[in-house]
Amino acid sequence: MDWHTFTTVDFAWMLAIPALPLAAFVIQIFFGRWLPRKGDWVPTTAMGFALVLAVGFFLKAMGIFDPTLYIQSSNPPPGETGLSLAWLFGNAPSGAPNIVFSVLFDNLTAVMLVVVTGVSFLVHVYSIGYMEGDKRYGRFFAYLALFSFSMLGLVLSGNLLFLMVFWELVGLTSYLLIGFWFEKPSAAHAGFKAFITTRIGDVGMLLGFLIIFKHFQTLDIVTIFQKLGETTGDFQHWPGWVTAAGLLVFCGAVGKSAQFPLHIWLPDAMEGPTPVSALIHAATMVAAGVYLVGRFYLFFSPSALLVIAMVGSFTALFAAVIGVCQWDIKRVLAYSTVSQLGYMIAALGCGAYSAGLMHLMTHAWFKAGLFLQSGSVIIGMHHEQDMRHMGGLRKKMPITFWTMLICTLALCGIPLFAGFYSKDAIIAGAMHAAAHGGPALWLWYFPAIALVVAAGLTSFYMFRLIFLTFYGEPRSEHAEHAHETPWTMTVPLMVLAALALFSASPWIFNGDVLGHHLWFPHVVAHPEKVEAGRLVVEKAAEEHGVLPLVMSILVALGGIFLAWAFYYKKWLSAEEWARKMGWFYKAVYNKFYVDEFVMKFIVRPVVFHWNVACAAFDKYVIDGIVNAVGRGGVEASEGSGWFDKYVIDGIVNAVGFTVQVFGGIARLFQTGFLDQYLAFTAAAIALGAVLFFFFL
Amino acid sequence: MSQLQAYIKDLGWIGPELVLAATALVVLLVELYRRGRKSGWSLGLALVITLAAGFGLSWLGRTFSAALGRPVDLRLDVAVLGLVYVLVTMGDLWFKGDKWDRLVPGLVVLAGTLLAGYYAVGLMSALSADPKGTSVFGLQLVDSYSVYFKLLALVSLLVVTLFTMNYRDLKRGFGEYYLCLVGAHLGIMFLVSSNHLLLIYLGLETLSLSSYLLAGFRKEDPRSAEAAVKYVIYGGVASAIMLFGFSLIFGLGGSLDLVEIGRHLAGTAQGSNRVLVGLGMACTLGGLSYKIAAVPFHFWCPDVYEGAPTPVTTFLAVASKAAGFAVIVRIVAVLGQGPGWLEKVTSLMAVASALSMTYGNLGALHQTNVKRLLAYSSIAHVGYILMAVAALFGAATAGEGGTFHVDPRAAESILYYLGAYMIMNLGAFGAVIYIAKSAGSEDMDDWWGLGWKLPVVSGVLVIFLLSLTGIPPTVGFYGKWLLFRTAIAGGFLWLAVLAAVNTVFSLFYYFKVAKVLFLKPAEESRGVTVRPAAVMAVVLVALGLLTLFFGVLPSALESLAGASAAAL
Amino acid sequence: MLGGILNQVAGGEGGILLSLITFVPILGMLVILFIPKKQHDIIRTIAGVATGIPLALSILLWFLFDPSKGGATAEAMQFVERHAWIPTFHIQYYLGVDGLSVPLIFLNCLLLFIAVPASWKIEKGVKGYFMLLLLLETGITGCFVALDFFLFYIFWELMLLPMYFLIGIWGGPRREYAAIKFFLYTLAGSVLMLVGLVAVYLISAKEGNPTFDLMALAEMARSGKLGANWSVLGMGFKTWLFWFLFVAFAIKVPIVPFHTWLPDAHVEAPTPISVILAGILLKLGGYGMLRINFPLAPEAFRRFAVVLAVIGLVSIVYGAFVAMAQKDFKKLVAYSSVSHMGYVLLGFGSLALLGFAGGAFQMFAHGTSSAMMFLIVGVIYDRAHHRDLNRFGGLGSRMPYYAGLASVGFFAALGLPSMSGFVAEFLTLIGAYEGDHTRWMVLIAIVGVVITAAYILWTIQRVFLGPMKNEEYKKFPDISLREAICQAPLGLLCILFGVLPFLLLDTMRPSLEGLMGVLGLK
Amino acid sequence: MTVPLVWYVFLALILFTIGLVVIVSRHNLIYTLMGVELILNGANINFIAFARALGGKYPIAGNIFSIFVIVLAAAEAAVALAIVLHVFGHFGSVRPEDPNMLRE
Repeated sequence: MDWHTFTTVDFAWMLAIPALPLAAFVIQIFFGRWLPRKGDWVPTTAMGFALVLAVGFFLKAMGIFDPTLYIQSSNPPPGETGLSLAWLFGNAPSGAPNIVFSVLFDNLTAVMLVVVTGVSFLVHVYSIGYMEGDKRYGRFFAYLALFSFSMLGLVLSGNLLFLMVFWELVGLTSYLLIGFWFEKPSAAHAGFKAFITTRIGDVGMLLGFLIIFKHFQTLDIVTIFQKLGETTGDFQHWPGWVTAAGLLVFCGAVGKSAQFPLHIWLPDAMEGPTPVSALIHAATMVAAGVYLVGRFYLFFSPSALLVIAMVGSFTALFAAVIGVCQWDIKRVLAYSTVSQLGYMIAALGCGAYSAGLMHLMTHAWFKAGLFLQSGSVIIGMHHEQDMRHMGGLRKKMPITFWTMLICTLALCGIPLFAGFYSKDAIIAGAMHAAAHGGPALWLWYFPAIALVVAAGLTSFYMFRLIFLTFYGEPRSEHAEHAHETPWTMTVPLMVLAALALFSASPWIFNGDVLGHHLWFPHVVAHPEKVEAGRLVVEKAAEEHGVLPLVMSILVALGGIFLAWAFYYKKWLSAEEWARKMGWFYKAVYNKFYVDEFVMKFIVRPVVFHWNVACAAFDKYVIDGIVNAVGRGGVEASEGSGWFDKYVIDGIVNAVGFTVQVFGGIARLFQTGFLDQYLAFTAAAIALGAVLFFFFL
Repeated sequence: MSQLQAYIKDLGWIGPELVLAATALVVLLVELYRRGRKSGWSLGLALVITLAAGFGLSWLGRTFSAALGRPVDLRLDVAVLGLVYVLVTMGDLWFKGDKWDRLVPGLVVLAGTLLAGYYAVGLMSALSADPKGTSVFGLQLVDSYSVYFKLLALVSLLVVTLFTMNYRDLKRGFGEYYLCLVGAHLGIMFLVSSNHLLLIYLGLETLSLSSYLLAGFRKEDPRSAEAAVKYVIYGGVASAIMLFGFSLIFGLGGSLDLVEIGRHLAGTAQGSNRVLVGLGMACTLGGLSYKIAAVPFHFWCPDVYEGAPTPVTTFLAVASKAAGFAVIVRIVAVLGQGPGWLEKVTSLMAVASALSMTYGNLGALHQTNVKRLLAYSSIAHVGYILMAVAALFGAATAGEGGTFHVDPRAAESILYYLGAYMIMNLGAFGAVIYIAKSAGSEDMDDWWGLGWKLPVVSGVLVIFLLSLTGIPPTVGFYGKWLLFRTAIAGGFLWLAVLAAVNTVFSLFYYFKVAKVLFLKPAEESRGVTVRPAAVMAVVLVALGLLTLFFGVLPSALESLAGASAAAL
Repeated sequence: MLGGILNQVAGGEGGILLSLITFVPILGMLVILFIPKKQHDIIRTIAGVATGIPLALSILLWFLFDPSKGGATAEAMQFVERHAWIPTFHIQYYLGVDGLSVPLIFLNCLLLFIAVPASWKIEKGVKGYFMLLLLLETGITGCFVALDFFLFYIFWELMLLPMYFLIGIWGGPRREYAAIKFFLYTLAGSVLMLVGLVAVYLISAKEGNPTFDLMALAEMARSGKLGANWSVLGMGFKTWLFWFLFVAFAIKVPIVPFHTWLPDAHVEAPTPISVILAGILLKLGGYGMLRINFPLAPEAFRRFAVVLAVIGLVSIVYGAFVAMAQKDFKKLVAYSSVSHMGYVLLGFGSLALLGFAGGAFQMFAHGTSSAMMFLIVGVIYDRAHHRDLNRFGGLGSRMPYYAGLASVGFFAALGLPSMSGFVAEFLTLIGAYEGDHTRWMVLIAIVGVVITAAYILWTIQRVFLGPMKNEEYKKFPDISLREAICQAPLGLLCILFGVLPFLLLDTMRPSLEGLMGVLGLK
Repeated sequence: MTVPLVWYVFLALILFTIGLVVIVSRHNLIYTLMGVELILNGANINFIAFARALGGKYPIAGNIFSIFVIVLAAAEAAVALAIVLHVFGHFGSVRPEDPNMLRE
């Protein structure tokens, strides 16, 4: 690891990137109300500068263009000066376990910095238009700035503990932003649900960190990797606790990136304003889970990777199937995000390290674009989100239509668009994993199949959205006089559409249409010494030749054709096919009854029992796994509340009662009659005499 | 002539008693003079008697000083006599009206007590050299132990007189009242220092008879009459039984002098004439425990304390109890000599202590009349002290020939606690007089929220209650702390635990009073009509400060108790 | 000249800094004694001054305190004042501080200083109220500085009495019941401590040098001399002594079986009193364990550490569950205190240095966060005059600043990272994970963390979010400047020690190492 | 022939028990006082008998004691009767159970 490439001054400048939004947040929170235009320009300019800095560092890292430029940590080896802060114990002897704050930079960080600052800046600009006239306009920008600070902090932190600190701060800001219009009970509840679900994941992650801290006495990523090297004998045989720790850390990623069991909060998170959905629930926060897996990749043992691949691919397929039957435009995009995240996780699981992270970058751009475009559609349609009332917006909102079309094509993986290059690499990786699978050979077939089918479904439901929204006749009077959104909203759309085209491989300049020499895998890749025990995928493309390429293009076009048939040409009527598929359609329509399952087996038994106690809450707590946990808890506490009141308090009052009773006995003797007194005395004397007589 | 000389010299040792007797005489004189016809011969009679008393006192002073080998300041006697004479003769002219009828005898008694106190302190310092002291007239043993109790008695006399002067319910007959009061204290003086069965009986009777009269002093109130009759009958029976016990002890012990009885009993064989011993022991202990109102013989205590006028109740609760304990310690020390008798007596005492502790505390729970509550609390405290006495004798090892080797620290704890008990109860009863006077009733239900109207006295009452419960910064806590230590050291751990449990019970009723006084807003409480004299409040505050002072720096009272305990 | 005085006051050996911090409030009380009852404002200013001076002195103490000297042993104690008090029983007026007590003294003086402006609403018997408040401060500070067991017991009782009257007279509707219950619980505890006190004294007397000096007793206990050879009901003297003292302090912490007084006391106590009760009085239990209970019976402690950890664990989970079922806002916060104090015990039970550090840090962190939460409840109670969570709703829109401050307080209690709560929980969990037989407990403690997050967020939702349920809440004024000033320093402390925990941990670490040495765990 | 000591003691015991029985059984204050007198006389007999039997340094100590007892018994009777009279004035009866206003 070449320590001298980045000097302390560079790391100090790096810290400036998160410092800018933090300053903006502080200014906005305390003085936002009195600033001109309620201070929306403060966070926006701050993000602008942060973007410039991020791009600067990106170019510096690309300038070096050396994939072996592995992790640079600001935590100096003993003797060197560096930017680090002994966080837990200042005066502890050097050997003792301690947590030291340090900045960490490598090519992955460079890319993530650009992605986060870029999307955040565009969302800030977009929000100026979108949030116009909102009662708490200033505070929205403050929360956006706080989110950006914590996301950037997460990306830069070199110590797992600080990664977790920023991780939870990101969760907090998503809670605040989802529940931004907290007058709406559904919004407040969605925030609550999001925070608790991610909290469950974070708690798993914390447990993983505990195990690591026990064994390595530190949470600094670089030192962990060095010590990991020694314990696993250069990554050949993996001890059990490493797999366990890896899977627990992955729990955090499952919670944050809405993978299968903990995905239910993301669709409800759409209650928040659309820029929030774009920034947080499409591009950055949900990507944090993938980033964590990417950053900590060395730590995952082959068996852990197997589990990650399975979870990722299942989520991709599962979410894509549900996405097909959604009618709310934002929920379609939400399930599509869950599916694409499944793609990235599956890619990393299958060993396609750089493919997965490239997809993260490209997905960030076009998914953010899609959300912003759907936002402008919603604004155009006066806050109408149901696609059945839309139609024929092509002529009324041309810019939104064209930018949305580009982003949709990118998402479906059509060649020439960014999505194709990253998705194709992932499918290639999956194929490779299927062929060279690790321990459980037949299991590895599942990711490949699932990802291909999901790709088809993705293009089907995306184009279903396009045809329902922009083609055909306007189906409601809102759709009649929909109008284009102002320039502050459309410019970000256009920038994102451009990135959706050229971010993966700038084919206009180097003409590499089929993506043989993409810049991303060249920059973000594995260091060789780790190669040995791992599934190396980088050269997979050549090995399998053109098969994955043809497969992905065919499947994408097939999906588009089907959507065209169903919704544009109406050769096949959607309703008739739905009837034919019968129960399967109903299952898919109801999101595979996951929410209902959670409701039935976890929430309802507790709620019914509990609402006998407090009916007022019943309506409030119906859905969501969070309530399941809460209600499960209340059931136990209801019992302990009773135990507490009757048993323990009972004993204390009983003592008081017995004292009163004994008091009563004492009063019996005090009759007030003199002769009885004398009788008692005489008896006492007699008793005394007898006692002395016998015992003497 | 020399034997007479010796007798006269001995007189010096019982100085305080003589002074008290003189005071009683003077009080009688003052009453006679104020009521009697103002004629020449009565004036002359007064002159003669005062002169005789004066000469007697001064002569006594000289002999006393000779006995002690310390010059006594004669000028003091003359000054006191002058004051007395002026009071007696001219008083009639200036101190007219019934207000002064109440105060003049009181003032005389105060003067007498102070003088007796002066002598007693002199005796105490003289005895500090050899605490064993000398036996006087073969009847008395004037040692630091007995002088300590004499001091306690004098303090109680002082405070009770002050209370009576502020106690409005007594309408007339002040002369007789003070006469009986001084007589009772004279009885205590003799009882405490006596070493002879006869003198014990005489002292006890003097004390009892005068307290019967005192108990029934409020003629117009039937409750006082009832209290008196109960007291006299119960007292009569108990002292008769005790006397019978004494006669049997005399038979067994072969002599009337306690020391000889002890020596004689030590020699008797085990189990000889068990009937006499059993009955004698039971009667004696029964009679004595009537005096301190330990459980099997406590029945008179609550009724009499409630019925009698409050200053008398104070006297009964404080002085007569302390005297009772002094005698019990002396007699048990003697009876203990008997073969195998000691464990029997101590276990009996332990049982009595446990019973009185629990009975006292539980009984007090339901009381609404504060005096009756304090009566039960005094029974409980008797239990605590009996615990220490039992521990004292439990751990005692038989010395050679009729004397005991007793752990001085245990005796010291008993004396310290008696001192602490006196201060606490004087204060508590005084506060009850003050508040009952302004609230118009002794019933707690009428006292709601009075704490805000009489902040000083209620505050002081809370301090006394704290001390009675045994909460740290007070003398009561340190006293209890010593008692606990003696009990645990003496091996009566179960008694100590029972006492701890009782302390927690006692919290209930002591704080019922505090709660009643303070936890109700001021405006709901009864209007306060008349307030007793300010001097009363001053006395109470003084006692309160004393309670706190000895609580924080207990070494002062502790050293006094330690010195006097050495005599045992 | 000032330097001279400062040196004399704070000088290592001859200084009287500790006595000043302890007895300045008493001087304030005496001054108030002579102020006429009607002059409420003068009384309040004097109370403010009388609590302000100790606060300044405690900050000075923290700066002058040299952490490197370590703690928990006689020579490591700083600012020692030692005078004979009752020579016949070898009782000394022996004061001293180390890394454990300095932060808690500062917290105590800060909370009392905050309680004075927070008591502006008290109109009934103002004079009596502030006098008792100052007496309370002396009692608590005294406990933290006393190194003589008897002196500690005296301050312990001294603290008990004003608390009884403060709850009993100025409390809510069921105040007598709550006051008596509080008094009985703590008195039972102190009676046990008294028995321990006596037993220790008698045993040390048998050993030859009768003393109440905690340090000497700890030394004796370590060398195994402090103990008798009899055993009752199968348990030796040392075990009995340990359990007697443990129960006395456990009632104060409070941990599960002895905690039922806390909700009643909090519900009935006026806001500033429950701030002090939750903020500092609970810490006395934990501090008492570290200073007295464990050093006096080290083997018993090492043997029963697992039991302690289990009790702590039960408190965490049980407290969290019961808190969730509460309808009354203050009772919920009270039960959350029970749950949070469970971490302290879990930390101590883990026998690891990080566990002790976590427990000690949690005592400080919980002090600030729960005090802030009670102030928050107080603000709502002053306006709505009820605490029923179901009737609040949608206050966030009417009172934005209040919602902001409240969420800082709630998220600190939640254990959100970057807040002091998280550092304490993280350290405790690390400590628990390192101990071999406390490792499985981490799994259950984690459940506690999730439940805590659930019931706190649910409370925020019921009070601040959602539609405005009740019309007459519309006209509630937002948080006033005075109320905000009370809460601001606590919020800042939560964030400061959350972001930079080494400020506090550096003070505590050497003393904890010293303590581990005394307990024979090193 | 001298009567052995044990008979005297026996006589005293009889007097003592009769006195006790009288006190307990009769519901009249005057009878109670009589019972007390009986017990006192029983004690007197004891004193004189033991004095006679023991001799010792002060042979007539017991006799002097009994004289004192007689004097004090008289004093006590006077005081008791005065109080009983006073009670009779208030409660109109001499039965011990009538005056029980003081009870709790």
